[in-house]
This record gives sequence, structure tokens and C-alpha cells, in this order.
Amino acid sequence: MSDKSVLMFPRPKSDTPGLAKPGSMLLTQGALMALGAAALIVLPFLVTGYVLYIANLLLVFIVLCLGLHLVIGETGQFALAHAAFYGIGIYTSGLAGNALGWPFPLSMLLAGLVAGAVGLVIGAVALRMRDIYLALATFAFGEAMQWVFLNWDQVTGGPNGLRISPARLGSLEVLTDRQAYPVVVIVALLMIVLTVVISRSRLGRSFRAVRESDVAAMAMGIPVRRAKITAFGLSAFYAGIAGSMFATFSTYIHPDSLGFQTTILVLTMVVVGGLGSITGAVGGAIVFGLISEFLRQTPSYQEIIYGLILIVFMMYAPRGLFAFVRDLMGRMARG
Amino acid sequence: MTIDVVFLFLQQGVASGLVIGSVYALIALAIVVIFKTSEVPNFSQGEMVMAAGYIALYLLVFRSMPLWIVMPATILAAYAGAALFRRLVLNQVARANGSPVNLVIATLGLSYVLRGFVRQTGFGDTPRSFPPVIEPQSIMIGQAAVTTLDLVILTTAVLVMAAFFWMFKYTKIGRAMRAVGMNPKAAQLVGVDLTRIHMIVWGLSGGISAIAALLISPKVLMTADMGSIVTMGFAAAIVGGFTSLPGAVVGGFLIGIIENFVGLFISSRAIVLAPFVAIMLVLVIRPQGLFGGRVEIKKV
Amino acid sequence: MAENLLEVTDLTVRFGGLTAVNKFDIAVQRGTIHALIGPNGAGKSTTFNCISRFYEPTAGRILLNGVDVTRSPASAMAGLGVARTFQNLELFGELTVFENVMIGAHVHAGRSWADALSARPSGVVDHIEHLLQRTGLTAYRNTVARNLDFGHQKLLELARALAIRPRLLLLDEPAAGLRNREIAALDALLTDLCRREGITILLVEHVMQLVMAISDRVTVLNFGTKIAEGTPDEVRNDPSVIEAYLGQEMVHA
Amino acid sequence: MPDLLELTGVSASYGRIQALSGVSLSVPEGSIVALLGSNGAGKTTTLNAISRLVPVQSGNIRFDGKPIESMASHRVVEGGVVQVPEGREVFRDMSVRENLEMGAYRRKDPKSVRADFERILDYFPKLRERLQQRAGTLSGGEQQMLLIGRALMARPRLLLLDEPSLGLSPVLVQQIFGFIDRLNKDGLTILLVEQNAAVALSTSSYAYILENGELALQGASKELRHDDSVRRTYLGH
Repeated sequence: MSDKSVLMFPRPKSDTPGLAKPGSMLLTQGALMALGAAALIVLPFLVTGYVLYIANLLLVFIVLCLGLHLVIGETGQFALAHAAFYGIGIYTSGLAGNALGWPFPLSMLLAGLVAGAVGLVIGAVALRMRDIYLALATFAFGEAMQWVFLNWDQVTGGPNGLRISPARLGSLEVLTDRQAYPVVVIVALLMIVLTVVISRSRLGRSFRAVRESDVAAMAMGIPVRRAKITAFGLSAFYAGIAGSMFATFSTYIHPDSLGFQTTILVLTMVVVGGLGSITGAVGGAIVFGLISEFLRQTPSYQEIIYGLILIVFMMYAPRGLFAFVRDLMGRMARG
Repeated sequence: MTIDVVFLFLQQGVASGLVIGSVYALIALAIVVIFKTSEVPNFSQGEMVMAAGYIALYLLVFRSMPLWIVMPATILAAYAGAALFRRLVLNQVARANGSPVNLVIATLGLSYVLRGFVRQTGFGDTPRSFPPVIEPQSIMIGQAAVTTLDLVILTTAVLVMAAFFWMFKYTKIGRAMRAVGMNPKAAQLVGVDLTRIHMIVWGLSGGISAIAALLISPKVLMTADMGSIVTMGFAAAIVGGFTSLPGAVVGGFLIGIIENFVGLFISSRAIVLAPFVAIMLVLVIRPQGLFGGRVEIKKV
Repeated sequence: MAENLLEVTDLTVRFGGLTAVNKFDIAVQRGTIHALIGPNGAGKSTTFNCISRFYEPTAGRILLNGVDVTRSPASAMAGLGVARTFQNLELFGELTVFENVMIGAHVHAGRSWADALSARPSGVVDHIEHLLQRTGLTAYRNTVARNLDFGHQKLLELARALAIRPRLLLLDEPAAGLRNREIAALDALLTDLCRREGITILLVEHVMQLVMAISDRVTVLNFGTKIAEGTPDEVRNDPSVIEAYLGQEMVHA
Repeated sequence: MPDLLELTGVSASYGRIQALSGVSLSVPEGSIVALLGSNGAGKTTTLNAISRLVPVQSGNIRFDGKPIESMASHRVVEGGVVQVPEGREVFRDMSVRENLEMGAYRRKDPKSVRADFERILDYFPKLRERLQQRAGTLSGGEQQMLLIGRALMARPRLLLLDEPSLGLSPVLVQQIFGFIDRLNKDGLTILLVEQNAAVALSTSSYAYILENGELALQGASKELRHDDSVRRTYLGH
């Protein structure tokens, strides 16, 4: 029976596009990872504190991107409140450190959990809506949170911003970017590993199923709404962790940097890297994080260039930088 | 708060709310007409308003052109810019992938380009004020104080909306727009050129944005960030149902009045929050908005 | 154990003023292939979508193995051993063939923590390999679903549904758009699934060649009402059926 | 009679739905030609390829001797090829009058448009009673009449009719086909896609049968009516 059916259904005439070659891909991926790990280890011995500050910042962006990747890339839900959860993470861990004197691993976990919990609640409300309504509802929530950050003076310092005291672990105090670097690297790596595990697991499969077809997902026994809310909560958890990573090496936070612009910056990174792939999210964070740092001196150019990048990518490389390069190389290899 | 004060605030809130609400209604109209015909929430609508405001400012102040030239020139420029964006950029985005999310991201891109461009020219550095079209004089309506400028704004906005609705309802091109919104396939089958209609819709939306800019600019300080006024437009559109044009207008007036009530009765600091709370409330309580139709069952 | 795996009584569905299905009854016996046919717009798909719990019936009762599932959520049906395919293909387009079938095994892939976290949970993978082989998709396991040709996409939907390990398989036009030799293969596969593995099948189908060849019983719907039921031979010689399909004049042609 | 429409080796695809492969057919001026086949055989895809809603991958489509396979859809309508789509593709929230007026969208002769409007309402007196009613609230039969009326407002030379009997009761089917016959007698050329084989074969002069995107059978309708393979396609005998 089985042999017969293979014969009955002829292969397509041309070679099948999209046929992955697992062997070679694993090899390049492994090599890239090894290279990346080596670079992360030697970096602090080679460079100045400023470069390490940039490295820390990029690692924070990586975690932010991974969070957005889970909800937009894996689950296909267009959420626009990432900066709000990031802010909740920063304030939570800052306050836990400032007021309660908690050691930073604990305050970090608390930041993730608080952001995640708020995310679950907002997700449960916002996910009653589809597509653009979800985008608009989360956009509204993000703006409202920024207002809260600006006006809840007693907690956030309001428009004066908040001084964050150094992260502590026992008698150890993190005072410089160089001291924060190992912490930030380890947390970022943990979050990357966590993302890979989630993505490959049953949960990750159910996310992608929801993204590709919610009716089919339902028919496969996946409770679609619960999957969406879970992804939303997880994404907020990531943003909260990213916020607390930021708090380990920063001394000051102002609500101005927690608005829609930051959400769009992270979105840009994920989209430019390539929606739906972890490599894309990480790569996008690095490439775009560097670009935005170079452009920091000239904010007007920065905006024009962000905008143009978004537009041009949507026009000619909607699947992101890495897919674009891969396609290009594939086309060149075929001649 | 005595009863008299409450009455006074109510009157003042409604009067001021209708004036500013008429501008929100125009912006909401511009958003909804695009969404209805192409399912794209245009996140660059606010920057279209902002850019149009600066074009007018440039022509009026730096080129010293008379108002009767500046106004049509601004509207025309916004019309052309928006139509070209649809034709040159969004058509290509749709061809490359076609998912609405990609179109939305492209409009976000445009919003950044426009804002950056205005900053780059140097206009955006300092807040500027637009010379008033007419000398504002105070007028009392009941116990509410409004200015002649307010009345001009309200009248113009209402006239523009009336013209728009007339066009949408009775002209051939308006009918074609409605047809595309209801059933693009059937529209193509009777010979409607979708590309052309999409361009015109975007152009119109840009033109309306320009009118909103001309009306609002004398009342606010202009900065490169003034596009954030679009939040009010989105709030109005959502309250009205996002696919309903009359809904957008009613939503605009409602948001204007709510905003003034919040300012008068609660605190001026809370004004900024009003639209977001309105958006969230509507989305939670009645996701289809006040005028939105029922959500159809997806066919499987 | 009830004799009928599926029993639908008095099913009525109204959309606005339109009555799509009117007081419809059907009983599907365990271990049989039962076809639901009728001209376009007769209400077959609506019935089908009620049974798989995608639509809410206005009235009526749906019993699965004697248990009332009339108000169960659609996502609970897979756990109850009910699998379905879709008329217009609802594949996970950007995912590979293997992943598509893997998601079909969702209700079986989370028995333990290790299983839930694994990319290739033991026990499930072997079954998937078996299903891929049966449907002739082994060679395409790493192909992205949307790149398959139409015939293979239909097979993939079937393989994905089988990964649920269903007791009841609901097929919505499995043969639509297939070529003749593909339909012959489908015929063999479905018969085998029912006879050898005891899977009960309810299918909505337009391709009569398939319906008549494999069905134990056929139910005919027209304008939302049952007009005939019986063996394939009984049904195809029923004048009211011929009239519904070919129009009055050809009844005696 | 010269061929008004001629397809040679047309292949097309419809998203992920299967392709048409190498379909050739011709419709002589003044005739009714039927295109039959089971669900998913490619009938609608054929019409949509002609109406230019689906890209043609290879092959030629000629209308009145001129190639139209790469024309824009609105140009095809302008040229006189008008489709009556399957199902209920009216403009739901417009009135019946507005729907009909939309049909004349590409015409620039307002006087004769008004005359046609009256003529069509004479054809379909039911529609005249409902001119101000929202099209979405019409019954199935009325919507079908409206669709045909809307297409006629474009003054077609070739009418592409997609399953006009779909979901209609036998009485209404007879009525609709009565209209189709009359239109043809008045000189309109028609390509008719139908599931209802009996009606289609008795109305048309020539018929093609599609199976899985390919032409399986063709011949004079009179002969096909007594051909066993037609029965087989439909009933699996």
C-alpha cells in the first residue's frame, strides 16, 4: 500500500523550492555560534568601557527582539506595547533594588514576572480582537503606560526620571559597564536558549500553528486563544527581563525612552532581521542596534534612515535581511 | 463644584469639544476611508497632517505667498504625495508579500521619513506658530466662550465633511470607492481600475489631512511631533467602528467633547490619557465600535 | 458503547433569515464510510462545520459515542478523537511537511515534560514517519507546505488529520481538484483506513466516482433538507437525487 | 460564424488552488457555449483568466481577434467582455439602482445608459420594484437577476456566466435560463459555466467538459446530452 501510493503520486516536475539541507545548515549554524561565543568571551579584554556599554545595550535589544519575535514572529499577533513592558521591567527591578535592596537575580525575576503578569491581563483583554484592532489596542495601552510612567511621580520619579542604584548581589556591587557585562551576557544567552527551547517545543509548534491558520490549529486540538495569551505573556516576560538587564548597567531612566518610538525600534529590528526566525531577531537587533547607535548624533537622519529601511525592506525584502541574503546567494549559486 | 459651575463647564466643554472634535473627525475620516478601501490602518496619517502643516508654513512665512494660493497648494501637495506613496510604495509592498502587516509597517516607515525630513530642514527645531488666518475675537455662545477662529474651524470642517459625504454618495468616483470597499472582485468585474481608485483614496485622505492641518495649526504650537494628534483620530475612528465614515465623524466630536470634559472636570494632566482610555473601553465593551457592523463568520 | 459513533438529530442552522440546514438527522455507524452529498449550496459544509464544532447550530443535538458534544469547543474535538480536513485547504503554509504532521499530533505530544519540550517527542515521531510513508510524502518531509503541488497538499492535510489518531475522520471534499489516478490512490487509502484500522469516516464529496466506490452509506442533502439516504446503489437510482443533480429532464435519459 | 472568443493552450493558477493546464476552447459569435465539470475542475478559473483576475501563465486568449491575455481587467470590461460572477457578488450595501449604475461604470454615453437601464428593468420587473432596496437584502433569485442586470449595463458583447443556477430552486432556475435564452436571441454571445448539466446542455449549442483543469470532452450539446460519460462525471455511474 505505502509503496504503491508513493508511485501513484508523482513528484513535481521541477526541484522543490524551500527544500532545506539540514546537514550543511547545522554546520554553519554551529560554526556561527562558536564564533559568537568566542567573540563574547574575548570582547571585554579588547575594548573600552564605551564599547562594552554598546555591547550591553545590544544584548538588551536582543532580548527585547526575542520577546517581540515570540508574539509577532512565532504567533503572528501584531502587538505594539513592547516598550511598556520593557518600562515595567526597568521600574520594577530598579525599585526592588532601590527600595527593597533585593539582590539583582531576584529583582530580575520579579521584573520578568510582573511584566509577564501585566502582559497576561492585557493580552486576555486585547486578544478579543483580531489583527489591526489588536495593534491599536496594544498601541493605546503602550501610550497609556507611558503616561503612567510620566505621572506616577512617587514611584517612577515622573518627568524627573528615576535614579537606579547599582545592582547588588551580597556585598558585590555592579558599578561599571565592564562589571555588568558578564551578567548581561549570561542572561541574554539564557534567554536565547530559552527561546530556542520554546520554539522547538510543543508550545512553539502551537504558536506557529496559530500563526499559520487558527482554524486548522483549532482542529488539531490547540486552544487558540490560550496559545495567543500565553505568547503575549511570554513576550511581556522577555521585555521585563530586558528591562532589568538594562537596570544592571544604567543609573538613570526617563519615561521619554519608553514610548512608541522604542516599540517601533524593536519592531524594525525584528522585521529587518526577518520575521519568524530567531536568527533574524538576534541579527536584526545587532545590525540595527549598531546603525541606531551610529546615528545617535543626528536624530533627524536617524529617523529618515529608519523609515527608509522599513519601507525598502517591505518593498523588496519582506522576509528580512537574512532571508534576502540567503535567496541572493542561492540564486548566485544556481547561476 | 456648584451646579452653576457644572453647567458652565458642560457648555464650555461641548462648545470647545465640538471645535477641536471637528478636526479629529476630519483626521478619523482620512484614516477610515483608507481602511475601508484597502484594509490598511495608516500609521503615517498624523505625519501627513504634520507635513502638510509645515508645507503651508513654509509657503506662507518663508515664501510669503498669499493665503488663497497657500491653501490649495498645500492640499494639492498632500494629495499628490499620498497618492504617489500608494502607487509607488504600497503597490510594490503588496506585490512583494501582500500581508496587511507589511503594509502597516511601510506606513510606519513613512511616518518616520516625514518626521525626520521636517527635522532635517530645520523647521522642526523650535516650536513655531502659524499666523492666524483671521484675528481671533471672543464670542459668547450661551455661557461658553469661543473665538471667531473656532467658528471658522468648525464651519470649514463641517463643510468639508459634507462635501466629502456628497462625493462619496453621489459621484461616480465616490461610488466606485464604496464598491471597492464592499467587494473588490465585483468592482473589478464592472471595470473599476483598483490601482487608480486606491491612488485617489490615498490622495483624498492626504488632502483631508492637509485641511485638518490648516485648521489646527493656528491653534497649536507646531513641532515635528505634532503628528501625535493622530491618536485622537484613531481614537475617534475606533469609537465610531473603524469601518464607518459617519461613525468616524461622530467619534471625532465625541472624543473632542470627552477630552474637554476630562480637562475641565478632572485635570488637565489627564487630558492626554483620555483617548487611550476611550480606545480601550470601546475595544473591551463593544469591539465593533458604535457604528461598526457585526463581525462575519469566517468561512471554512 | 453506542452502535452509532456519531448521531446528529434535528440539526438546524440559520444565518440571519436564511435557513442553511433544516431539522437534519444523520447517524454514522462505527467502522463505516458514510458520505454526505448534494448540489452546491445544499448545506453540506454547514452541517460538517457544526459537527466539527466550527459553527454553532441554532438547534439540534450532536452525540459522539453517546456523549453530547453540541456545545464543546472546536479545539476539544481532537482530544475526543475527531479529526477533520478543510474544503479550501488550511495547511500551515510556511511550515514543513514534517512540522505540519507534527502539529497534528499535538494532543499526543505532551504526555510528559520531556515530551512537551522535545522537538521530536518519542513515540510520536515513529507514527509520523509511518503516516508520511503511507501518504507518499516521505520525500517531501522538509518541503515547506505551500510549495507542494495541490495533490500533495491535500494528502498532507489527510496525514495531519491522521496524526490525531482519530476514531472519527471528517473529510471535506477530499477529492476536489485531484487527478484521476490520485483519486484512485485516495480511494485505496480511505478504504484501507476504515477496513483495516477501523477508523470511521464521514465525508462531504462532489466526486461521485469516489463516493460511489467507497461509501457504505450515502446521505443526500438539498436545500438544507435530507432528500435521500441509503446504499450508493439505492441513492444513485433515486429519482429525486438525479433530479437534484442533473435537473429534471435527465432523470429518464 | 467567426469566433468571438478563442482560448489556445491557456494555463493559469489561482493562489494555491490547482492550475488550468492547456485549455483551448472557442465561442462563436451569437452562440451559447457551455463549460461543464464538477466542483474544482477549473471552470471558474477559466472565466477569471478571461476576465483577467487570474494571471495567465501561458497560452493565448483572443477576443474579437485581438489578444487580451495581458490586458488589465478594466480594459477587458471596456472591450465588452463582462462576467457575472458566481454566488452573491453584489455590492451589498448599495441600492439596487446603484448596483445597476455601477455596471455602466466604464461607459461614457449617459443617454444610452439610461435607455439600457430602462430596458433591463423591463427584462427584470422584480428589480424595478426594489430599486431603492439594499442589494444585500434581496433574495437569492433577485440577486442573481441583479448580477445579470449589472453585467448587461456594461453593454457586453460577450457575457461570461458563472453558475447562474447556484442555490436556486428549480422554478427560479427555469426563469433565469429563460432570460438567458432571450438575451441570446437578442444577439448576445454567452459562455456559460454550469453544474446543472441538463439545463446547460439544453440551453447551449456546444459544450466543453473540464476535469481537473484539463479539457476532458467536447461536442455539440445535443450529442453530449445522450453521452454516458457526462452522467458518469456527475453521478459516478
